[in-house]
Amino acid sequence: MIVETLTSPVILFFVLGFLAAMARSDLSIPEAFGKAMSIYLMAAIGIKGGVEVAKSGFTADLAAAASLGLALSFLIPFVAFWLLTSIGKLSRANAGAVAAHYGSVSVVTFVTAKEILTGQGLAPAGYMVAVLALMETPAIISGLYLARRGEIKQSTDHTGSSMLHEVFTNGSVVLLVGAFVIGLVAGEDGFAPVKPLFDTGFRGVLCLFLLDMGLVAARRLVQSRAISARLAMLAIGLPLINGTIGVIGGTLIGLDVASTAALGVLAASASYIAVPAAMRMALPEADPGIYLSMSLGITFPFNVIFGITIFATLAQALG
Amino acid sequence: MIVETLTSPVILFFVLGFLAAMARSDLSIPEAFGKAMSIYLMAAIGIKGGVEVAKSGFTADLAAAASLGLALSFLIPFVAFWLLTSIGKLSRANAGAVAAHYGSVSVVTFVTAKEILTGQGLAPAGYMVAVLALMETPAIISGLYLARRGEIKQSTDHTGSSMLHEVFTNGSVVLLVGAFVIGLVAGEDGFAPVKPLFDTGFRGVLCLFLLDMGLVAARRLVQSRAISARLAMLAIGLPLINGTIGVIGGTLIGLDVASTAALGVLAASASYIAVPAAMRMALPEADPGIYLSMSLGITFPFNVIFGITIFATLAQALG
Amino acid sequence: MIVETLTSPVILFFVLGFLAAMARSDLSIPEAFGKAMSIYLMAAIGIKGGVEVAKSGFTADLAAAASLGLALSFLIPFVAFWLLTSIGKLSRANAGAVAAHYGSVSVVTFVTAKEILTGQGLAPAGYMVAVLALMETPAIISGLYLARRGEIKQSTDHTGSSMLHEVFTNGSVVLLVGAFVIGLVAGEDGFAPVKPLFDTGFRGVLCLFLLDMGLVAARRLVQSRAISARLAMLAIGLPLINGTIGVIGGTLIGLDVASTAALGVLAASASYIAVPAAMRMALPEADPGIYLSMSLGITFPFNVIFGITIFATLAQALG
Amino acid sequence: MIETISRKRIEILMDTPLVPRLIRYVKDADISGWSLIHIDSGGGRNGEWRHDDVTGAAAKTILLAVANETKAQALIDRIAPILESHGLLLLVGDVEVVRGERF
Amino acid sequence: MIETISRKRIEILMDTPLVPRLIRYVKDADISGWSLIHIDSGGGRNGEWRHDDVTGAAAKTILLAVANETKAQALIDRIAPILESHGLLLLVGDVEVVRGERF
Amino acid sequence: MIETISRKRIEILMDTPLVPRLIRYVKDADISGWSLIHIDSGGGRNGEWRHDDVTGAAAKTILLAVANETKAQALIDRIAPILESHGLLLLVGDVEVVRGERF
Ligand SMILES: Nc1ncnc2c1ncn2[C@@H]1O[C@H](COP(=O)(O)O)[C@@H](O)[C@H]1O
Ligand SMILES: Nc1ncnc2c1ncn2[C@@H]1O[C@H](COP(=O)(O)O)[C@@H](O)[C@H]1O
Ligand SMILES: Nc1ncnc2c1ncn2[C@@H]1O[C@H](COP(=O)(O)O)[C@@H](O)[C@H]1O
Ligand code: NA
Ligand code: NA
Ligand code: NA
Repeated sequence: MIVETLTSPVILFFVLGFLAAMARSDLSIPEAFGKAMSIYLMAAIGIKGGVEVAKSGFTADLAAAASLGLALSFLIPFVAFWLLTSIGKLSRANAGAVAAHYGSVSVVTFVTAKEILTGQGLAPAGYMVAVLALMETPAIISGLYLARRGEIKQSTDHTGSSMLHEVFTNGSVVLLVGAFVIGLVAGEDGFAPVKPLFDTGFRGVLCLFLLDMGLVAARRLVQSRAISARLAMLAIGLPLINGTIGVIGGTLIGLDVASTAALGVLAASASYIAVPAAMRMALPEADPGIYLSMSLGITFPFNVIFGITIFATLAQALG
Repeated sequence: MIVETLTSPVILFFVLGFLAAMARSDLSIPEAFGKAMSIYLMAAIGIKGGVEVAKSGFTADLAAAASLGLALSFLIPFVAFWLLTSIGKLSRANAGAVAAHYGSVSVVTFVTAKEILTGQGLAPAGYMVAVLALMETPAIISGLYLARRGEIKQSTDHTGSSMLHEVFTNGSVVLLVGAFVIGLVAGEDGFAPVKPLFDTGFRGVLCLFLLDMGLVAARRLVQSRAISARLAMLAIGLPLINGTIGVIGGTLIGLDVASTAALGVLAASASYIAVPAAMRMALPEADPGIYLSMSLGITFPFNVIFGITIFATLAQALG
Repeated sequence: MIVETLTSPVILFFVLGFLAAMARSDLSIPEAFGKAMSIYLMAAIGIKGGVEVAKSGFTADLAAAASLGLALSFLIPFVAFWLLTSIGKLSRANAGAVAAHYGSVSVVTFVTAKEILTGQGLAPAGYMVAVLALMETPAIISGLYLARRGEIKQSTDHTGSSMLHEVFTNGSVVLLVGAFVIGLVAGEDGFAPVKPLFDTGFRGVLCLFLLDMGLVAARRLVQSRAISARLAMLAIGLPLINGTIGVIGGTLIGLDVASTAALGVLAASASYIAVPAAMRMALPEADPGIYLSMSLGITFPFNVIFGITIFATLAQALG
Repeated sequence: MIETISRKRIEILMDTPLVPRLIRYVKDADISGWSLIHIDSGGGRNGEWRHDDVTGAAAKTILLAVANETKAQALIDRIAPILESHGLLLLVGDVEVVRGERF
Repeated sequence: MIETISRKRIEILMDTPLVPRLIRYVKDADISGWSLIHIDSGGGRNGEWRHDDVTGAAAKTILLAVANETKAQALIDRIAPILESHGLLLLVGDVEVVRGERF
Repeated sequence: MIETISRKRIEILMDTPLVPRLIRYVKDADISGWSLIHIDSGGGRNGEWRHDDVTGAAAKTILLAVANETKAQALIDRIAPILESHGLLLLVGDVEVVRGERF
């Protein structure tokens, strides 16, 4: 299975980007093109997820997966925080910021997993897109709580409510949820006329987007002076632990194997869009060099190349 | 019919963008992506219109629709100017600028109408694209005439001829007309190899573009401190009046129902790309806050959500 | 055949862009969109070439074409340098810089030729993409050698090795070669899921990209104060000479007619991406106005509109 | 000859996520407006960054604000304490303006 | 040590559609060149705007021109009367340049 | 009131392909950092150019670096000889900074 994964064009384009940046090539994807692809991918998975749920209806599985996803996003930061302060020797602020990243999720990792798994006959349920959207933000609250707990309330002009507003109106959450609802409302028939764009082109766009992510991840890794060997190890250990928790949880609540694997990938993945921006605003004393190097430079490539296969295998073993 | 319209993904994405901006989400579409989609859409409708006319040939209907479109674009500003100065209490300069916007047309409104109408079995004729292109600029001349009439010639360094040059080499006019001619020359057979891009992806791209337009329209509405309740009412009244004129005209000259509805939408729509730029250059004393809030913040959403259905219903009633 | 070429939408869009810029229209393609299309086109031709070679295997033809391509890229600058100094009256530095451009290749010219030829039943072999990639850089080395030969070594802080690094990690070379290898590894089956994007949309994207190139080429031509009538003539003479050399060479080593025509086009084409940047760095005393006006303003349009047909006809006559 | 008045030209380089907060400070200092200048990339003691990073995590922006001495000082006083912790760069120069009363 | 000469550094912030007209004024003042600086967004008395607005209707740009005192004054005199009506912002600072004769 | 220190604000306009070389010079002069400002288009004695040219052949960029007098002078001395041949534009202004020790 790992061989199939590694010879899929989607992954090969990621590897190409990674190697190009490592060789210090000047290859680069214009920022606007990268953002355009990411908007396309989120709209596409959102609407396709909504159409599938419109077909299958709201099931008990959906509710169970959603609750478990929420719980994972809230709780994983506590595990991560403990490891990051004890093993990783990070300060409270830095540990809280990193923990928030690992509790939240990476949309691209999920999309890549969905494609790879589907290509191997393991298509996750449509509602997993909703679970993805639900898992994006709770971790931010846990991470901030962990970082600030016990401290004299810092003189910050971010009241809780403005922070919450920013978290819930975050562009990617709005787009994912909005497109999901559009898929629900439009249903199979309404989706048909726009299907050519959102379905046919999907895998190809994902290739080019992963090319970009490969460049970005490797450039981040090259810049990673700030992180110690311990932190580098944790950037591989944390996804293994979190993903395993996710797979066990999914199996226990009785999800199908494919959705369980997807939940494992979600738990293992670390945010590198919504959470870094939120941390930069709410925890400016935390060092972006640390959390970006770990989540983007190490965990993301690890998950895309190995993690997906690992959690799929685990889900099949337990399922 | 309004229900069908409102559950179409194309419109739902517009609503999503609108609501996201109202909730002050940070969702945003990179400028270059928005411009790219708009270039794609104009090239696609231009070439498809040309291919259709290559099939149907130059008919009397085409000539009649083109003449009526030109006349509407020239004359609507006079009606609008009168209402804007009398009811709207605007100065000559502001009224002339706003009037030019309402005489000209909105490409996106037209494209959306075409998709929605076609989806309901009411496909407008291919030559309506040519009518669209013809209607873009005459209103600019009328609007400037109305604003400047009777005044001592302002010391402006824009000679008439340089203004005319800018109007006729305006990017969107050149692209629409150019792609139309390409469609004419290439015909059905020449179009076949490029059809996959320009046809298959069209509706999906329109969804993402309307998401962007929703964001832009709502942000403009939020910024609209400059406009009074009277102006807000006119921003709904003018499209209703102009659209009705367009539908009656189309029916009188004997266009088919679908093309008549499209002509109504064109008459009702207000420019927010070519005309604002022209007004900023030629009438700098007019307040952009007024014309953008009216055309983009109010009239555009009104037309997309209600206007299309209204004028289609009217065209069917009269036709 | 020239009529077929001139009524193909691909070429018509180029002409549209060219005329729009000549008429000083403000039509413009956002930079990020242009770069995005160029990345897409390179990834697409790379991967498709790789898939074809995966099918056909590494043949003697491939090796022969590759060697001939390398030789042409190394040697054409010597011919060009001689003509540019004798007839063109250029200084060593300017002649070396221009010669490097004509030894290297233009990706867009190749892609356009491939589409036009394929549309006329003359599909070049898949390995020609590899030849294209091989021909991009050797000419840079020849051009620099010619410009610097015999001079006291200029105090430049570009050591040869850093220059070589920049040349071989050049973004377009990395992307072309990388996508080619991905196509080789993935093969027909691995390519299937991403084929819709990279194949179906290809010609349409090429249309929009050539629209952009038309604008850029004409704007460059308008800015061409620096070049004399002699240089303008050489900008047409050089592609004719180089293309003829390429076609004769291809025929002699026994390539099929279509690949021979493609090799002619490659030899005739002049770089305007990789080489200008390299010359600006390594030969700052050479005048960019000269090499860009010649390669982009004159040779590129000439090749796209006439050259492709000329070399195809020549290849058929000799083949 | 047109009369001009002296004003302060303030540039603040910051991580893009901090922009809304800094705009709040500009408004608090009663400064009449601001403009955000696009920067593509840069480098400093904390390594290099480039804007064309789809995550947006490392993007930076320059906020430009023109103000009179008093308002400029109010803004500087507000920002100085967080310069180090938030990784800001603050430059203040002199410019002459026409229409000076608006600043 | 390299010798430097004092020149004026002029920045004009304007609505993008006005750029061609302002470039004409720069040329009329016999100034040797100009550069347009990309700004992403901003705010002032007339509300906020952002560049990523597909209509382009609200985009703004900064024109940067370096010139000697005389030419700078000519440009300022030409622009000052339309500053208010066209909503321009004009800043003039001092810079030292090498190769000063070209400005 | 916050104390400020005088520093040099250096702007270098150059063809984009030359950026890596100029960054090397900035580092050689021991300057703590730099930022690249995006410019969209411009014009001078050698004609006009615009950034939205897919070939990238004519793109230009402004490098902004803040440094103390000594380091600024070192950079200027390094660049002055190639100003003409490489078509660079060099502007040096004065700014006040907080956190001045870092430059
Ligand atoms: N004090 C200021 N400093 C910097 N930019 C300003 C300032 N005032 C206005 N601007 C810019 O000029 C634009 C128009 O200003 P206004 O006419 O006041 O709305 C604003 O949107 C800003 O981009
Ligand atoms: N006086 C000036 N002020 C601002 N920018 C300039 C000036 N002169 C030249 N430039 C910029 O430098 C580039 C090259 O100038 P030149 O070498 O004169 O063609 C121009 O395209 C402008 O972007
Ligand atoms: N001396 C400087 N001149 C101009 N920009 C600087 C300078 N130092 C730092 N910067 C900018 O500020 C960012 C953060 O700097 P630092 O905190 O030193 O990593 C850099 O990436 C540059 O974009
Ligand atoms: Na996670
Ligand atoms: Na209208
Ligand atoms: Na060549």
